[in-house]
Amino acid sequence: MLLRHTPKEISERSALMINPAKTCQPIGAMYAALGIHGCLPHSHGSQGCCAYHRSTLTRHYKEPISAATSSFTEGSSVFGGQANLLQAINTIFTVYNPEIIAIHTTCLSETIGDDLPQIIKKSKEEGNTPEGKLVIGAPTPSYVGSHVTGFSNMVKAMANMAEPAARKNGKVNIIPGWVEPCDMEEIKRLAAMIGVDITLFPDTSGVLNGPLSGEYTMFPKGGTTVAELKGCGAAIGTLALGEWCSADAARLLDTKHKVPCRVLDMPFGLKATDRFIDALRTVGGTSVPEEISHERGQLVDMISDMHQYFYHKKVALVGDPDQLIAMTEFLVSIDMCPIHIITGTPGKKFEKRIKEITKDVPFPVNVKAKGDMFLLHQWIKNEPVDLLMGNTYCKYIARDEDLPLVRWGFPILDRQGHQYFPTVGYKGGLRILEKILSELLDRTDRDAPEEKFELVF
Amino acid sequence: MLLRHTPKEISERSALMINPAKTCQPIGAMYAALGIHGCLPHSHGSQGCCAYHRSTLTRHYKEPISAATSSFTEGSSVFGGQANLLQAINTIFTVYNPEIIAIHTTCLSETIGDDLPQIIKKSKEEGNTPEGKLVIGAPTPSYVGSHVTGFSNMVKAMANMAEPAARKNGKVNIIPGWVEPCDMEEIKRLAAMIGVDITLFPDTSGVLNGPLSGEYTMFPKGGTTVAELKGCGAAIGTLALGEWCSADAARLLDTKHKVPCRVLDMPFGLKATDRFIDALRTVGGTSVPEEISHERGQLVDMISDMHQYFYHKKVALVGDPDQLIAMTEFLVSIDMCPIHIITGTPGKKFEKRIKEITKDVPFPVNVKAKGDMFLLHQWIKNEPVDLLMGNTYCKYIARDEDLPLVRWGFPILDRQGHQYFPTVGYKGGLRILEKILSELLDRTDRDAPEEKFELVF
Amino acid sequence: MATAKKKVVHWDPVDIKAELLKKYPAKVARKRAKQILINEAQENSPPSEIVANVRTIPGIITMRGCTYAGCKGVIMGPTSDIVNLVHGPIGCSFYAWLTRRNQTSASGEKGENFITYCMSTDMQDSDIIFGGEKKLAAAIQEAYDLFHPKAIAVFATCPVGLIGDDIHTVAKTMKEKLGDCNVFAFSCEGYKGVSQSAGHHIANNQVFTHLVGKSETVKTDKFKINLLGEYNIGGDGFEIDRILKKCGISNIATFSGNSTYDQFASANQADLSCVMCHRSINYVADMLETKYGIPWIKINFIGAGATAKSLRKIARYFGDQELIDRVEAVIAEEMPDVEVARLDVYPRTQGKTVMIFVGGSRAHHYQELFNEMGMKTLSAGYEFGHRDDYEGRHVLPLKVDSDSRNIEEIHVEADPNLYRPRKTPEEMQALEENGLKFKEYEGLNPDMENGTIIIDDLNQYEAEKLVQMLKPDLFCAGIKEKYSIQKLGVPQKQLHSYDSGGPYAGFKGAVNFYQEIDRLVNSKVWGLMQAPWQENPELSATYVWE
Amino acid sequence: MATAKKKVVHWDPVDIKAELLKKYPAKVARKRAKQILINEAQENSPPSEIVANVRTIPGIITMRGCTYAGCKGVIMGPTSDIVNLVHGPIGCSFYAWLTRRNQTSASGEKGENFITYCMSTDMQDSDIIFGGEKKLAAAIQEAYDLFHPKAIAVFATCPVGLIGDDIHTVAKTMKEKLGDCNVFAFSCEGYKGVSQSAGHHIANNQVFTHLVGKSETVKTDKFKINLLGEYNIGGDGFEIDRILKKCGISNIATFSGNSTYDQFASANQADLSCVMCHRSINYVADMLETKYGIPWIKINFIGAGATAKSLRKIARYFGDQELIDRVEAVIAEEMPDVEVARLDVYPRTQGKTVMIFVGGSRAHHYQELFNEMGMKTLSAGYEFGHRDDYEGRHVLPLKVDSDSRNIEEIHVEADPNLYRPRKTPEEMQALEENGLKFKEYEGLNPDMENGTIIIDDLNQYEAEKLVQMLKPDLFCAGIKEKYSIQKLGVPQKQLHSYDSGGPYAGFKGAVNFYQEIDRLVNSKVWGLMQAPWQENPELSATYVWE
Repeated sequence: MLLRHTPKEISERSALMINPAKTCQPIGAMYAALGIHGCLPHSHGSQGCCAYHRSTLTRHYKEPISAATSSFTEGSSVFGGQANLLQAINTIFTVYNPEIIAIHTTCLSETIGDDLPQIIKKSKEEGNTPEGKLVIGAPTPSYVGSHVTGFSNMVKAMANMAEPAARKNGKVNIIPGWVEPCDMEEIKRLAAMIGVDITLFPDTSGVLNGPLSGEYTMFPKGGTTVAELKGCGAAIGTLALGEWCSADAARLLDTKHKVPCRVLDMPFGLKATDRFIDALRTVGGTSVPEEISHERGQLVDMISDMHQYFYHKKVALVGDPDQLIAMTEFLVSIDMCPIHIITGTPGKKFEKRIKEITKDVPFPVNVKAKGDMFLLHQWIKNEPVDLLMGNTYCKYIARDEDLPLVRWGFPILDRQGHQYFPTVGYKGGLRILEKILSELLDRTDRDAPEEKFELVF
Repeated sequence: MLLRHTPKEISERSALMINPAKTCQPIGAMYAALGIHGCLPHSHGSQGCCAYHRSTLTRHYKEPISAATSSFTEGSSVFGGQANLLQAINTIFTVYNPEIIAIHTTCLSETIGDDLPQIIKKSKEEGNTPEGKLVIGAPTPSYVGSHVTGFSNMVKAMANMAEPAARKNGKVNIIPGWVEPCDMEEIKRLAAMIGVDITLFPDTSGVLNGPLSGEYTMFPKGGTTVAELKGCGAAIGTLALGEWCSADAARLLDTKHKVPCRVLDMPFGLKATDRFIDALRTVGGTSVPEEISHERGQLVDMISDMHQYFYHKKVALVGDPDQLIAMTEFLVSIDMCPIHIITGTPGKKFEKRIKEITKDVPFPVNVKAKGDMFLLHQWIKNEPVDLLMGNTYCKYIARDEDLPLVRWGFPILDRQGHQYFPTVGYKGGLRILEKILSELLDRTDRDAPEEKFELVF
Repeated sequence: MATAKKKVVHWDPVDIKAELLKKYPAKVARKRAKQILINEAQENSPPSEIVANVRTIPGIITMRGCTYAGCKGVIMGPTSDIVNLVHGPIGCSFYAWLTRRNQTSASGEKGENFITYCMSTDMQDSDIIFGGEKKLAAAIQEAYDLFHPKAIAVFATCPVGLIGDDIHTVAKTMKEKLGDCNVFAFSCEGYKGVSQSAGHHIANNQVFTHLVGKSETVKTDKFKINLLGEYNIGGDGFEIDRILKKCGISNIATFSGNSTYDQFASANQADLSCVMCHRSINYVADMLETKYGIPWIKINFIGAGATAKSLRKIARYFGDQELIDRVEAVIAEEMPDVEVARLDVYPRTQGKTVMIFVGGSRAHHYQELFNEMGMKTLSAGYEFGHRDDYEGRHVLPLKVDSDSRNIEEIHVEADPNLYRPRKTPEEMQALEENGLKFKEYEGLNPDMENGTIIIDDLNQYEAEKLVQMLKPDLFCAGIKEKYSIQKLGVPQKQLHSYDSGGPYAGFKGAVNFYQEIDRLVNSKVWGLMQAPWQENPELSATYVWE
Repeated sequence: MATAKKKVVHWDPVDIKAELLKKYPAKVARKRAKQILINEAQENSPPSEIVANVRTIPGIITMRGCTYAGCKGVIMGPTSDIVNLVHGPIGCSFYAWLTRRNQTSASGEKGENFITYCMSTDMQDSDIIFGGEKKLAAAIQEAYDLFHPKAIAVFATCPVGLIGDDIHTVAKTMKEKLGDCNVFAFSCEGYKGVSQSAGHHIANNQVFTHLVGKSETVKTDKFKINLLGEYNIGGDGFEIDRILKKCGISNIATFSGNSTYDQFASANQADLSCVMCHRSINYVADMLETKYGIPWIKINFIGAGATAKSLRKIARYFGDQELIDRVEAVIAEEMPDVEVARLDVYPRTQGKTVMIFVGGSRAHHYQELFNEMGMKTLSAGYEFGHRDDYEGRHVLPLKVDSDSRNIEEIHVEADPNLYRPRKTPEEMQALEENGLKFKEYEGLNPDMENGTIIIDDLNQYEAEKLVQMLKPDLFCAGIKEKYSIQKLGVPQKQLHSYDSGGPYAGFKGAVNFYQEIDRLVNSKVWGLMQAPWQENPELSATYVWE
């Protein structure tokens, strides 16, 4: 057994987290910042933070992840990190010449109390920041919230780049939340089909799923441009996908620039995508093209074709709140039974929402925010499931409990595809179903007695 | 053991085929005919043929497959099937009202010697075939070639619909060969991106991957229209993808209407797709857009990222000639080692081509046309492989020999996705690699001793 | 749920029939009119007559298959230790390769199981021109050399008859040559007859001729029966055998689910033949009686009630009190679980409606299960049934037409040595008077309600019309019909070869069926077919922001 | 292949250095200039000096990590039966969760293995404000109650030091409270020092203080060694142990690949310390000698030749003829397979070039393997090495700077009871004269060719420049560098924690490495980067039809 010390009996833990279902804010901020065109993310803290975040993102995307660090030493920790940051900004613009630097803090610089806005201002005054170049910052204390919070904070900092607008530009802001590059691409494809002119931010497509061509560029073509971000204030509205990832940025645009917003679920699965598409066509005053209805119908079709394999299968899920909410709804809508749902990110609202979505599930449902995978594993030991969905760390539970595993979420370190094939939208729904089916049916094939081995499913 | 009677020792067989790697012509003709808009395929033979073909296609696509039959009785078998066919045409136009009926023969009507063109002519004369409606026919004797031959024969019959053209219309004919509906869609997407105006035939997209919306229509939106097919003679050229599936039709257009043609491999994998794209841009006199180079680069990127898992892995493949040629080339190009390759379809050219592609493979390579899965299984028993690729029937070999299986080809009866996610083109290449990887890595995870169980691949 | 939204429709059956026929050419309409019957209460005699087992109109998209399918696919397919070799082009063998879910447990003494193998002579044009007998002989030899089976069965496909290959002589010659392998052939060319049905008959004849009575081993069990017309789809036969065993009844030969050579060969030693699928197997039942003196009764293990009833019939036949008590005990033990499952789904299934168009008996049998769930059968019919399957065996003999004429009727008479009446005429009469009917089957019609619509050889067009008019909650047919029906938003269950799941026979099977149907008629998916923008397309003037 | 196309380039090292520095701000350029060294033949003394183990310039995209990574990630991570508990916000613990491929076989007597567990106090803002000591104590208690481990190691992350949590007192208190569990802590806050290196030092000190010498069990084997600085990445340690065992040498304590509590605790009983990774572990080696009288030598099991050489050194130290013969026998037995593999790849690898920028010793060790394959190292350097790792230990002691000053140097002296010189001064001298150098390491520079470029703390920008200028066939570094290098069409191999594969140590490891490098430098993929329309974009006037 790989997790041989995990007991079935569940004991209260007040201080010890084991096998977390979250990580810290800065990595979320770094990922979000990579969704700005020509941006170099900067970690204001010790070297290790930056190294760890880059390594994790690199393993997930199998792509170069460039980010700089303030390389704090004991000295800077005592006297504050201003000197380091000023030198960093200078070095970065001189050596790497990005359009923009997106700084996030760390537990270290937050504990010290470095004043980011003041340092950024100072850097500009001292000519450290060249004309036409930009430096933004987001506070991301690692001891608050989770990687999701950090993502949200950086997205908020992007929204904060919006400039006052005399008149509306007819565009709609879409804040996709923490989804994969291909998901962002898919959202753009859908919006284009509906004929709504959008600004998507952040947008990591083209940045984190790049080609191999013999050339390396630190700042690939993709990403939301600084100009687009500055223009967000002129939008007719903002659709924020995911309360945890995207709402703050949307609401900031509302308060600061009177850009009205609506917070929707992430478009995973049929119903959440329906609401997204319907909102988009309503906001844009356009109508939904036949192709999209066709894609939708294909998803419904596969649900009906394969319903017997989904029906009443028990699922354990671990991930981030916005994703879990949409995925749980999707599973329930195809008559699967999510019975253990865990996120490491805090938020009572999460538990409430999940309970609501699963109220008609014919089995008792466990849900916990601020939980960990150790607890999820114990739940599974007490009430087994047919399927496990979560990031790569779930593979240890899956092997010990001999469970089919659909890799989903962040990070995925041991398989390919997530950066290329969207799971949002109707096509994404088809992909999710394909993955669930192949896991369930592989298991059926493996365990079938010879006389019940099936040719046709 | 599911195939418990298959011995390791290989004995010559001159008369007995066991576990075929092919089926008969008519089903290929039926599939091709479904790629014409508003077409009802018609099987001129016993009821059973039609029932069997419809069932197999239905299980593969999980979609309604409409086709009619001449319902031969003993009488018609003695006196010929003309009366049945005439009545059938009348019934079909009256009851189902298709734009066109595409008739294919069977071993029965071929053995009897029914004269299809004459009967079709008679039907028209007798007013059986309403004005503006069309009836075409293809000879598809089940005792010649294979389902691939039947597909090719029906595609040839489509090409035969082309009408003499005074002047070229600037379009390019693309004959995709026996690929999935989504593959045909993908080929159209690529052509559109390159800016070449094409006529794709047959085109089953929208026909065999339809939506569930509460409505049923026997003739969905998809398919190449009769008008388009009539216009094929005005094209500036024809790109035929696959010697076995598409060459005859292309050459017919050349001889009959002086439409020059080029036979390319099916665009599976990097190099074959390169040749297709390069041909298309050359023919069209356009240039390849950045997006396509980007998709290409993504495929090369995944090959490099995951190369260590592909390198020198032995693969056994079974399928149809055109697909096998392209797939074998793809596997070789990523340093995998296809060592057993079988098709049920006859063709010495096939063996020659495969030998040429695999000449640098560092292991002995077995290849056979007109072979069967029984032999493939014996080859595997004698020289084991790391991966098996083929249709659903391979699952029996895979379970007995405990091999990872990538489902690929026709028919796929026990998994979903093939009708929705293309395997042609660069994106298709990514999907193929994803599938190969997930099979190989699932196996690695399954078999790894605990101390070697990996988090990161 | 779709059903929730469903508007209730009231159609007069007469109008429905008219609607179904409206679009047909006159000649077609006339013919179909005789195959569409509005069921009448049985009191008004004469009960109305239906035309069945007649040719399908060319061009009609029929549900039917061919004679080969009925012979090789249905009857011989499920046998495990006989090598089935198809003589013809590759297709026919390929399409019948593992595509029916008849399960086999390799129960032959040497654990043989050839079910996963697809064997064919893969006829080429040269064979068509010069004849295929040599190739067939060679193929039989190669099969023998590879597998050394007890028996090799050869099946003819369309061209074989036309080119005049004499497969029976080839079989005979090879049988003699091989010595320890019984080789025999079936002239089941696809063009024969009008449906699979002819194939059943041909299979019955040859099995009876070449296999039955060929076993040396003597079956000594006390209560020996044959189970005829059970094909172990989804494991139905396993469940039935479980129950019979529990009751102390020995099923020595199933025709032909999970059957072995030895079972067929020993069938003559049974003391009672129990017929499940009347259509496909009654020929064998009759011949067993004529030649060996084994009486047969119609039974049905589809439905918990029907299963109990059938067990009681068998017990009554043997008349052994111990057996009778044992059967009652088993029923008493099995029924509670069934009831629990039934009462669980009942609130969700009762009042729902269904249509069933399958087989030669299944469209009848499954109504038992639906009745237990409180579901009404609005319309039903057979794909390849005959008049007796609808109206009952009292209509026999049927007049022979040009198609049935060609299907060989083999003449059987009492075996001089082996004929042994199992009961005296008096015993038989006593049992009859006690309500145990021999050689009797009442057919589908009497069990269906007044005004329901009975349709023979339903086709694609009529099915779609019916569903649109009557909006059933469930439609039962085969794989070819599944998705065109489901596109209409109505769940479809395959009841020839179940699409998935099973067993549905016996007690445990009933539970499976209740749950499967509950799943189908209550699936959320039927409520997901409309997108919000399709439900209300008009654009609300302004979007409601937060 | 990419290499096939590659144009040969001739760059003067001086120009290369200039090119690397060109773009930097003056101050940065001055500093980096001292860390980039053009290697000179060693005869011209004084050998040139390199600046190492100094701060990375803020804003530079460095390869380096932090002190916590060096302490928890590298040194303590590989231990299997000690619970590692990280005190801090969740991130630091999460990122170090199974992300290094140090393998463990759960060899502790109760089969404990905590390697798959990630434990943290998950500090929240309230803990930052009010202090986290209580939470830490509670977490230790919860870990103890759940797992009852022999020992719990606590690691501090950045904020802990700043808010002044006294983790050592908490550890001490809990150790006393729990009684049967050794609890100790590491003040390895990320901001300390200038790289992972400081963390190694801190780990060395605490392990020596809290673990070494704490075992009751007496190790009685004949030839007992400690293997210091081996982390069992990809199973290297398993292979080394296989070889040692075969030679009859007992490795009683590995620091710290697949190590157990008991191994650390018994290290003082060894008769020789063998140092693999000089940088990360030499502190312990020195302390073991000072306190217990165990001499240490530098060995290297990376490379077949190096492995043989190291085995011979150990044998020579013990001076036992039987051992010496055994070692020779093992080498004679293992080498042939290695040679076969080497000669197989050699034609495809010889003449190819490589750059190596890893670790504190690996950039040096792996050149052995590349030499065996005929591959030349064009440029190399360490991520966290010190001057002595480049120039050799004769440069010691190094002057202390403001960063190193803060890393505690613990004072150790001979243990009154346990100090026992393993050899007499005379024996030691004799061995030295026989060429067995104790406490000696010559460093990287002497082993590299004249004119090669040695760079300390190479960064993203310089790496890209180097590759573009010198176009090596292979680049070796870490995960963060992997894909930016490969985007340039040059394969990259991770040599800190191998990206995949291994073991690469010892004899079997050498074979694995030869084949892996052959795969990398000869992969077809590097020839696929250009599309046909990119290779010749111009449109041929007319397309060549058939």
